[in-house]
Amino acid sequence: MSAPVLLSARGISRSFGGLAAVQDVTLDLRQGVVTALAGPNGAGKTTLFNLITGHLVPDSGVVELKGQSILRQKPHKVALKGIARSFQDLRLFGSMSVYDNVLAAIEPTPWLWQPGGSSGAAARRLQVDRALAATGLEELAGTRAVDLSYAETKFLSMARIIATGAPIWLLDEPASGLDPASRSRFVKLVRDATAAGVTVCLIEHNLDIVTELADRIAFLDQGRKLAEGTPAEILGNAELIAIYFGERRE
Amino acid sequence: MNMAVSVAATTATLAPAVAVRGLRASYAGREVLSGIDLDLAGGEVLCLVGHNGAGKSTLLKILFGLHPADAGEVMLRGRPLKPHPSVMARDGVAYVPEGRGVFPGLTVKEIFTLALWSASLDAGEGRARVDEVLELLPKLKDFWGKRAGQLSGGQQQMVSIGRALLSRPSILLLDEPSIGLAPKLFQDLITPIRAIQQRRGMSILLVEQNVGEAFAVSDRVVAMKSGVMIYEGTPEDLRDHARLLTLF
Amino acid sequence: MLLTQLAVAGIQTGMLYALTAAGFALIFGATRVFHVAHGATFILAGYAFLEAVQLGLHWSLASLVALMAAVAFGLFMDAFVYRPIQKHEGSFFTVFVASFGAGIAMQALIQFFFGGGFATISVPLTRAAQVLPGLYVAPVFWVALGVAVTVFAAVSLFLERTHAGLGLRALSENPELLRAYGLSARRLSALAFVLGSALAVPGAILTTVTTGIQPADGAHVVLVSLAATVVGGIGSIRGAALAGLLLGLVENLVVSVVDTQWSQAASFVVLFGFILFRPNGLMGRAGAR
Amino acid sequence: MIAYLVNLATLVAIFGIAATSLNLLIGYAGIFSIAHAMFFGIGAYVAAQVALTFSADFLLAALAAAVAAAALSLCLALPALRVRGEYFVAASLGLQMMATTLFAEAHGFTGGVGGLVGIPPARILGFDVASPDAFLALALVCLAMTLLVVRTLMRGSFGRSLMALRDSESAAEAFGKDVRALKTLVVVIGCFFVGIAGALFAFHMAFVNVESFTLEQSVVLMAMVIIGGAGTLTGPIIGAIALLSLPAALSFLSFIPSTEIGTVQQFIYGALMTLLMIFRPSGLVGLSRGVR
Amino acid sequence: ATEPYVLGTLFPMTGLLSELGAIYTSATALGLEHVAQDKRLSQPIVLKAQDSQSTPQGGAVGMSKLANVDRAPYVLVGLTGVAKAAEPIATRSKVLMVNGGGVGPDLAGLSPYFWNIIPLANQELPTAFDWMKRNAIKRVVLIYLDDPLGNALRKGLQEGLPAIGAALVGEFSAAPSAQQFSAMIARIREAKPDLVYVASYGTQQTQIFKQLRDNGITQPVMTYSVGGTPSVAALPEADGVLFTSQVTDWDAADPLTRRFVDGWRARYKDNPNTYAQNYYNAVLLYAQLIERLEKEGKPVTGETLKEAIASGTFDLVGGRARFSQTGAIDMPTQLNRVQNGKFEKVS
Ligand SMILES: Nc1ncnc2c1ncn2[C@@H]1O[C@H](COP(=O)(O)OP(=O)(O)OP(=O)(O)O)[C@@H](O)[C@H]1O
Ligand SMILES: Nc1ncnc2c1ncn2[C@@H]1O[C@H](COP(=O)(O)OP(=O)(O)OP(=O)(O)O)[C@@H](O)[C@H]1O
Ligand SMILES: [Mg+2]
Ligand SMILES: [Mg+2]
Repeated sequence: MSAPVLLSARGISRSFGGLAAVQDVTLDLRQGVVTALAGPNGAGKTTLFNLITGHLVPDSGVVELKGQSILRQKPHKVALKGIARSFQDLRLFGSMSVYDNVLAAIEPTPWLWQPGGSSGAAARRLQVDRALAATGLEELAGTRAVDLSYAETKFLSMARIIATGAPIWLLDEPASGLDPASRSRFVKLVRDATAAGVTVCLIEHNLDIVTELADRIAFLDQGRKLAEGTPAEILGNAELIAIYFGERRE
Repeated sequence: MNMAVSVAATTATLAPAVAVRGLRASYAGREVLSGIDLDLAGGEVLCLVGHNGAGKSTLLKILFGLHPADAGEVMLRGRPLKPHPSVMARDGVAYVPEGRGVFPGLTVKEIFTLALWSASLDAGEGRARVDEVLELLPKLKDFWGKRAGQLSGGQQQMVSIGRALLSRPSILLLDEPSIGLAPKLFQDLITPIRAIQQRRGMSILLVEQNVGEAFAVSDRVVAMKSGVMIYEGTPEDLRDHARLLTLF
Repeated sequence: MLLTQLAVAGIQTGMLYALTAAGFALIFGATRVFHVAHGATFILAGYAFLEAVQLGLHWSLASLVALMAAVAFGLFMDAFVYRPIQKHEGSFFTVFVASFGAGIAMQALIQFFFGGGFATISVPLTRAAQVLPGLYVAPVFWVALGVAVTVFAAVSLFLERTHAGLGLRALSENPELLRAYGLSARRLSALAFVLGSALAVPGAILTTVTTGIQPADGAHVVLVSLAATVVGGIGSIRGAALAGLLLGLVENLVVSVVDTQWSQAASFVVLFGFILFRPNGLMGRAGAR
Repeated sequence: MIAYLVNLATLVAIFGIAATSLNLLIGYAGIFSIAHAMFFGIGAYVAAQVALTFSADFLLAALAAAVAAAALSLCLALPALRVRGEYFVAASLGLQMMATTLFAEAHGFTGGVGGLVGIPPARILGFDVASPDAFLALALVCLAMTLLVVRTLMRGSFGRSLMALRDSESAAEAFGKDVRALKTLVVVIGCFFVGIAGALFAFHMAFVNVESFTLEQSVVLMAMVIIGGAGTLTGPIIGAIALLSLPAALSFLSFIPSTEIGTVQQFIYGALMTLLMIFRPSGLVGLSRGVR
Repeated sequence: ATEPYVLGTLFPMTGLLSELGAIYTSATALGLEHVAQDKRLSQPIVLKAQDSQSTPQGGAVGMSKLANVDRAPYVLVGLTGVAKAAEPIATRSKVLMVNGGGVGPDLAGLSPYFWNIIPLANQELPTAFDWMKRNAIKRVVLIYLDDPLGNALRKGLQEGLPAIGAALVGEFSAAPSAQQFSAMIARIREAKPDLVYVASYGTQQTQIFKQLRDNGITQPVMTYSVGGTPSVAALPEADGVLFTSQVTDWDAADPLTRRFVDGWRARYKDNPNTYAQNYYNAVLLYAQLIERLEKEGKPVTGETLKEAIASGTFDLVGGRARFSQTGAIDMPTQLNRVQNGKFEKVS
């Protein structure tokens, strides 16, 4: 709990038409800590991510990165400040190779050439190689993203994030639909990252993964944060369990 | 659980609801199913598990006529046929695809109307069916007039399953309905399905990665690996994790 | 009086645009095919009508001939050009180029058989009479109005009363999923082409008798249709029709303030402005994601 | 015959540049413009005016043409930033139609429908490059330069960013891509090169008028890209060769009666275009899948 | 020479003006047939046709092929815009061009290799003014296509009308692709003209005639030689349209005219028009030029043809003709009217 707060969203709200998708939610992400966002479908988890990264603009509230407001900044600006995210529906660069997917993710300037000259380029290539090695995609470096299998696309989505070297990761259901073997590989990826000091916010419905990875759980329902605490606290809360798992949980 | 099995056993007819023999299939020349033999008995819930890319979804697509088989035979209630979506739909098969099986721009109501149309139900009968499904999934009423694209993932999945039940299928093909669903929602979905399955003796072929939840409602489990079947047994046999992991 | 006169002209032009544009919009809305050969459908219908009349058929039979020609061409394009391309995952522009090529070929074919000149038939319907001092209205104005209203009523009724309209909307969103629902995407797409092509027919016939047609007219028809489809909001047939009417009105009314050679460009200024400031069109839903 | 082929080759080089530049927009950035002829025209008119009123030096005229086209391309970038897909197609269509009317009406600058005649032969730093062979060489050099630049850019980070943007705009943004800057830049670069092509065209034809810069021309340029293979380096050139030599080759078919030659050629031309798309939907050199 | 002589044509076979291309081609074919029957040349003339697609670019490409591949020393061209685009290429390759269709006044003196066998539009206007003066026309409205031709006619009217006590009370320019004129006509009616002068061509011209009448314009409608296109005659609404043209007398008794007119009627079951006459003449001119050069023992090239055409007089349908220094033909003009689907001479 002593780790410094890196990213903090305070009192943010956003509604679509009449629907309050996120209401007055406050969330602090601390360095090296894995925070899981849990809650039923439609609770506003993805929306919360979008509000942090600038893909959506909050109706009210503040978002601060290391004490500086990043409110109303364009997504690319937010990204360059060190927040990397994945999408629930992946959004890979389908027509590009696995290698280029990762490389493109870590070339920040919009201009014709990247800064840093050939040494910068070499450094980036090294980063890509590391990310591919970590996700087990080296063999597939030349394959186009659309030709990947399901699990591979999930790992490519992770490789893009790993390569950025961003200190903050926002992961939206990164392991859904993975088979058990792939799941454990995924868990290891996140473990390694947090060990290196990366701050992670994870949306995940699979409880095994959440209990395995999360240091804290924030529980959202109908746009509101109902509770936040250690996994033990949250899982011990019968009310939340009822909302989340229904009665039939042994 | 045991009771469920016995119900399934009594309603099972002689010919399996769906039978597959020697099925092979490929994408762009790469074989992904290499000789599958599978029976789905009448009134049975069969859970199909396997690692990512094992070919589970492909098998379901072939059964509904969405992907051509290279070789092999598909039999519906003992009768061989070449699957085609409209034929299968008419013969009481419903398919819930992987991912979000809804049209984002259509309202829930419209999606249901569309499903009634594909089942060629007249207005009166259609209304009764809709009421029936709304009774099973009462939450649907909350977003009845909303565009499906604006619903959350779980809500969309609910719509997708709801519309599949509309035709009162005797065979239901469910492809990973739990993806992206909170455990409660999955329960909310699978419990009523299990209920009408037992009431009506519907056969379900369920593909799932979330084995814990899925096994609880299954009568039989089949595991696939790289396009072939490698295991068949009861959920109880596979309950313990270690046994399961060796399969993958 | 000038303004009234221009408005009358604008409504008449607009009605024809509305009919044609609605056809294009219906096809585009349902199948996402940029059917630029719609222009060829239009001239084909016009020439078929003309030829049938010249062979001595009654105008009603001739209209039927035109209808059959248009529908046949639409179905041909769907089955033999677009479907194979879509099967190969051809992109939006692949379809565009194929359609464009087919349009050229069809135009050449028509020219080969009917000559490249302008063709029309003279009917008393197009003779304007003074209805008010300084206001000339031709009977064809009322015919256009009547036909447009009837056809729209019929098409709207069909799309709303039957499930076809719903099916077409679903088709536009995800043809593959439609199959998972046990519906035939193929048949719905054919339906879109039948209806869309048929919608080009009344406009083609009326144009043939009022301004006359020539094989090269297709391009203009498509331009207007495309503009109306977008201004109206992609996916909305009613929007496209309204926009067609609007474009016709603009084209004619601007003549009272600017020189005549700018009248066409005015429509495209409207188009451009709409896209910049109201990208969802008159009636469309979210276009810019 | 040689002279004829030289002429054809020159046109291929010119349209090759134009198509390559359009490919930047269509193939790499997913900006589906059908207003490219407008910028081709701006380049041609500016070069012609420079040559007519100031100096027949090609370098000067081409530079002026390219800069003018690039500067005016901002009116294409504007809708590109706001809308996508079919909506952008329609926006560019509107732009193209307005430009066509302006070209026909701005007599002072474009000579109206009558066009600009008597464009002097091109010179470079005092050397005459007007002979067909020399001019072909010039056009080929320009083409080579364009290809080199496009290749370098597209194999580099810029190209990757564009393609990322094309495949998923929101994901590209989430990885730090400034969508506005990238789109504007690619539109400007694309129009810069088509401006050069326009300058070559003006000098080559020694006559320019609005008919060469209409919507049909835009569509033909687009067809070159698609038929050759969008998003590939050689595709647009192959497309330019195909679409320019096809009518030329058809005109050698001696069995067509001279009164029908035009319609028969047009028919074959259109039908081949369609057949090509049916059997090679990704273009002659394209990959097995579509652009999107 | 043992090689056949080559006659090139660069006509609009497709595009907006393909109807004209068809007439030009028919006339050329008839001319070639008659020249072949005469057997006065040592070698036959072969035809090489190129489609200009009615566009300048098509014209330039086509001319390049005619000049460089087909090696045609003599090429017939047809439209003002196309001719102007093809001219630099032809001049560079020293190919003689003969225009029988384009009437833009700036085609005069375009190049030493460019010759017009058709009176240019401004040469027709005096005849029009004569008629207007006689019929006390005071208010004239002009519909024109904003191209060199339309603008030349506009200038001609602006300058010429005051001299006969009339005025141009309205000028309406049509975009080349425009097809709907009811709005324009509404404004024309407001101008209360005594006469509407139309300076467009092709399909558009015909559409304007039809829509003028349909929209209640009963005043006389006048145009230049393009009024003599068959589709104009075929249009019931064009009945009464006046147009100027070079003097044509299909009933003249001279053998050249008879052979042309009878030949045309036999072959195409119709009366010829002035375009047909011009291109037929252009073929006769080629044959006569070759004959002269053969006699003088000179080769037939663009250069020799150019010298021969500048110096001689030629027997053509319509009379003996010679060319002015600027490459324009001098021919008397007349006023015609469309009546019952036929063209009739008015004065
Ligand atoms: N663009 C939008 N327009 C309208 N409503 C939206 C939009 N995006 C989200 N919503 C609504 O906001 C609510 C929260 O959606 P959100 O996607 O954040 O849920 P979630 O917690 O991520 O759920 P899931 O676990 O199913 O992904 C939902 O009710 C959804 O329908
Ligand atoms: N449309 C396609 N084109 C090419 N290959 C495909 C396609 N769909 C699936 N595949 C490949 O076929 C194989 C089997 O895929 P399938 O979707 O049936 O697997 P699955 O068992 O359902 O896996 P998952 O658990 O990831 O859903 C995989 O290797 C996959 O990459
Ligand atoms: Mg979500
Ligand atoms: Mg699957």
